[in-house]
Amino acid sequence: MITAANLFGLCAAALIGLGLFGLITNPHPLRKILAFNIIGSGVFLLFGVIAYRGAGAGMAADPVPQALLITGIVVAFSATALAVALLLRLHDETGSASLSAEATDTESRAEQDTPSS
Amino acid sequence: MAEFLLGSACFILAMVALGLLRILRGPDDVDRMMAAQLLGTGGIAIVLLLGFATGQSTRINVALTWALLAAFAGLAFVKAGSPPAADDAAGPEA
Amino acid sequence: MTELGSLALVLAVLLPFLGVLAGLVLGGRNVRAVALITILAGLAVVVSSAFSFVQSAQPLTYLLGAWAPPLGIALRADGLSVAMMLAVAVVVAGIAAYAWSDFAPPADGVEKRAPFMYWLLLLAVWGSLNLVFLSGDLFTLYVALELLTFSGVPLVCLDGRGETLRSALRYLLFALAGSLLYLLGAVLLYGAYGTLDIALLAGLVRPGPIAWTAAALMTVGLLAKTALFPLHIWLPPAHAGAPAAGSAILSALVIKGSWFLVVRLWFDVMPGVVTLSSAQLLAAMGALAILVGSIVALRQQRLKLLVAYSTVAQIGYLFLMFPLAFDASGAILINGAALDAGVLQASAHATAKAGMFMAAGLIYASLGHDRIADLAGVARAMPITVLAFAVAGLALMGVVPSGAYLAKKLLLDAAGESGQWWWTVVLQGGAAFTAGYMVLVLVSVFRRPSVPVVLLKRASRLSEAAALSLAVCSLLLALAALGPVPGDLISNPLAPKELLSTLAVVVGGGLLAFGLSRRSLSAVAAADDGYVRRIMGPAGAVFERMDEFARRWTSASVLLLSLAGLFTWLMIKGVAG
Amino acid sequence: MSTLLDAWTVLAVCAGAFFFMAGTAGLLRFPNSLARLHALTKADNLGLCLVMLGLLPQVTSLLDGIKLFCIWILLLLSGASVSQLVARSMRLGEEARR
Amino acid sequence: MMDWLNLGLAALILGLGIWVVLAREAFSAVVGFISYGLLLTLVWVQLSGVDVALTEAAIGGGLTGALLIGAASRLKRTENAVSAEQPGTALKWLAAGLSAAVTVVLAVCVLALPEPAPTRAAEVAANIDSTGVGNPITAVLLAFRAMDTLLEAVVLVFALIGVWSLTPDRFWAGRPGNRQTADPNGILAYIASTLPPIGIVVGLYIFWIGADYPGGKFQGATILAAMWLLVIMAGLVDTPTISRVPLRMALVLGPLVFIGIGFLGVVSAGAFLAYPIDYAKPLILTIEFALMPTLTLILGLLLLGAPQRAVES
Repeated sequence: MITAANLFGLCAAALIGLGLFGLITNPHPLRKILAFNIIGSGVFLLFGVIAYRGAGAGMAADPVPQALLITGIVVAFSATALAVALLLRLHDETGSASLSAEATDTESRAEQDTPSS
Repeated sequence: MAEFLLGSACFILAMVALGLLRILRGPDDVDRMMAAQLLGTGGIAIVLLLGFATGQSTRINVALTWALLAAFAGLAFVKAGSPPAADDAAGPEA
Repeated sequence: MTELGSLALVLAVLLPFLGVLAGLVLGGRNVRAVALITILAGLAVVVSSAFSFVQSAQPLTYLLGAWAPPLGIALRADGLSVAMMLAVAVVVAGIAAYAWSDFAPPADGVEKRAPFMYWLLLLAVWGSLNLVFLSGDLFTLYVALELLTFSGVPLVCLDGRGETLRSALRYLLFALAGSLLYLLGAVLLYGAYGTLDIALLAGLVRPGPIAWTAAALMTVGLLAKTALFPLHIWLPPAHAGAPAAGSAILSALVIKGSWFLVVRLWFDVMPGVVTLSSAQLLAAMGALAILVGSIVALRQQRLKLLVAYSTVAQIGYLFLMFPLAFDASGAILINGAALDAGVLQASAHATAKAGMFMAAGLIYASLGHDRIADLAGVARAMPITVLAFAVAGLALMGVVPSGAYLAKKLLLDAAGESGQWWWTVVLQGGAAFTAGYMVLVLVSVFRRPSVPVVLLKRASRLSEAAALSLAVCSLLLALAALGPVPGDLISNPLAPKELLSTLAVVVGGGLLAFGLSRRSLSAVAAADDGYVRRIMGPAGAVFERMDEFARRWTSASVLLLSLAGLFTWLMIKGVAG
Repeated sequence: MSTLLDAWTVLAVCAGAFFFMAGTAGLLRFPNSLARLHALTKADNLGLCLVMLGLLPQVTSLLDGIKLFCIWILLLLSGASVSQLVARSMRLGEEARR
Repeated sequence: MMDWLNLGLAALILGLGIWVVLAREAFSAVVGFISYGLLLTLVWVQLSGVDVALTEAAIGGGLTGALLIGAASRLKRTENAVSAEQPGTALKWLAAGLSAAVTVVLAVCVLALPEPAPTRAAEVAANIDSTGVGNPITAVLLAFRAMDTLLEAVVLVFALIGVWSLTPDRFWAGRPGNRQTADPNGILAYIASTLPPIGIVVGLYIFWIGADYPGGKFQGATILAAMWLLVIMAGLVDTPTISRVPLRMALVLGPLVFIGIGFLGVVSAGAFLAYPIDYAKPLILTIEFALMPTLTLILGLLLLGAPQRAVES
């Protein structure tokens, strides 16, 4: 049967693709943040598999990638927190959570004289 | 023994997986959250069984952390999911 | 190698971070003073590390914790990183001077959000950039990239308007996607070679499925963060919406971080994996960026958006050097004149673009708007600011002796040598476009106003001086860079040949501006809408449509993945063919 | 002795697994949310309790035993209060809908 | 049997991933994501990454879940408007095709990973004694690659600065979150006063054993942060005022001590972040100890978000 490393490695590949699909097609920013987390966990899982394959010298796995993974998870969490805070503020400010301002294109926005400096 | 513990872990995982169908079916957010809670408890059982099956007792700590944080997530859900009236009912404080 | 001289590398990274921590504790009243002290100390550190680099005449290395890679992490400073660190330090100092009065500590002693945050973020960007330039480890570089993103994004929406919040969120999400792709590539490299150290990887990496995938993913991830066309989804609104002192940081500094990493990746980590054809693709994106960015810039009606789109075009320039840096056989990237040109261009652009955004910001602040059509009379009202804008524009156009000029010259030589004549066309044409939007703005500001210009407030002397000095820096950069470059590369700027070519560029640019801009350049031309405009106008609109399409989320991310595929294919083909 | 303890483990873990099954069945088959909540919280807490009791003889150190006990207490505490709160918010939600 | 378990886990994770991406409502997607994070913990256990499993259980399922679920309930009303912006079918298929291509390419890479796998385990094993700690991951995090851990703390500080920069001007120097007013005799208050004592002990325990067994400052701090937030949620204590100097000092304490000990290394051990041979373990513990309050506060504050109300006078 397929080894655990290959199984979870392939699972990671699938998760990354899945997350990318969600990131591209889902219009809601919160869903994009979720998709970002799915991609992130896929990348981490792949790294975990690489650590697992590197078992040796009396260790059950290569400790370097595992240590990096912990740092990576923290960084991803900080990114999520920042993105969520930004999204909530956008919602409070505009009442909408839409990412696209394409309805009002660059030029029509240019006409409005909004203070920005 | 290890084989038996592993087998029960598999069985509980299968049960949890079935329970997760509730996430698909809903119909309410509450039902979905219940399925997640089932996963919480079942998952702890699985971690413990796996830990004892492989003889690595450090894995108990994972279950311990999990238990604490699952409770936290569950309460956060109740807080987020309950209508704002639930908060006001208690009346403002200080 | 852990002697005191290279301890400056550690300090270059940690001083700004210490400044952030100290500023956070000492609060809004003292944060500006903390920033000033940090910047002065940081300048000293950067200069001293440059000195020890020149003295030792070889890359500096610092082993953190005395653990050598692959177990530990090394900081490394080669010529590239030292040059970029110096340029960034100068720009940071200039930006700080510019923002000095805008973000003054509150008079009543009560901490205010915007000034407090601004100084913290400026220092944060600086430290993160130094880390990008110095780190020798791909994972540390990932953390550095995220640090850069986290400190860049809040600058976009410092004013807290809905529109800028939206741009900031788009920026954050796209940049996060980019860094995940980068991390994915790094993870694959560790899986294949068991190390993340750049120097060790350079000796290990061989073309193969993992190396190709990693190279493609990391490259496009970084390009998304750099906002190279067509992945510039977040740049124009973000850079135009931020306060001018913030736009200067974003435009001059932040995007250089991920650009620098592309350079590191291609030249230092996998020079044997990337191929000439993939470099051609990179430069083609650059050329497209110049074309679309410039034309859309010409069609803007607001000054800050114009400058933002000119940044889109200028980013394109930074990628033209890649195919020209291959050795004669076209097999491998070499650390030669083309790379020097790239670094020079990056420094020139950093200084000039900072100066330009500052000038635009001053005009905005003084008039209360930045509609290009209504800038008549500004030249008389704000001569120094307009001078700074013009000098920055000249520097970007590449007149002698600007850094961009020298870079262009080096690239033209490289193009001639390797027979890639088409990049000559792009290089020359790009200058004409730059001239175009300069002419557009300058004609506007020099026009006689129908009503006298009323300034809402007078720009501070220090801000004007900062904008002008950075612009002049860029204009004189070639002289400063002469050290490593032979002197005959610089000709007398007043020699007839140079004057003539500058004139040709300006006239060409003027024609482009006349043809493509939405507004007419003068009242006379408006009355007579000649057929030049009738043909070129719609053409310009087509480019605008292109830009709009590329800036939609779905199309941008689809383009991102397609480009990754294209890069992979070109690299595989390079080996197969 | 050890076979006796092992037999206890097998017995208790099997019983625990059975309660997990019951909980899942309840979660899937019961008609409304409140009933499902009942079924679930009782059954899976009991299941976990039994698994824990079953594993107790396998413990090698006192600390591990305390930890097992701790986990169970934690779950009892949080499970009970979360389900209580969920039930209340469900009721309030229904009242609000009326 | 282990194979079946792994297979089941992989299938479940994929299924939940699909649910998270495709679910119609954000709220149910987030619930799926919490379960997904918990299952991932099991995978980490299977991949011999107990340290990672602890982190994932604390962060993936716990904190991220709570963060996202709060956001989902606040954004519920925007969903219909935004989901009207769905891309066209052709673009969707194109995106699906490209994502599938990425998966295929990555799968090829996974299968092409070299055998035997390159590993640093031997070097870590050879050098771990000089660090004085027994947990190889702690040795990597606080000795061999201590810079990354220092930068991780800086990342958290920067993220918090970023979140705070989103404060509306009128609330600057105020408090994040709404004042929670739960019934003081209610269940929430009850659980919030019984759970934290246990949680704090567990958190400190996880932190303490981190030197020699899986665990460490980060996982411990996450548990402590969760307990703090629990008490806030129950309305037992209010969120802190972000302008208070003691708070800000606690926020920078960890990184400052870290950097300080790093420079001590320049003098006493010849390099930044190097430890004198006999003092490695006490210094590492000092750093971890100083990082605990910083990490706890920042994690909690990141979850609380930007200030939303001015200080009551």
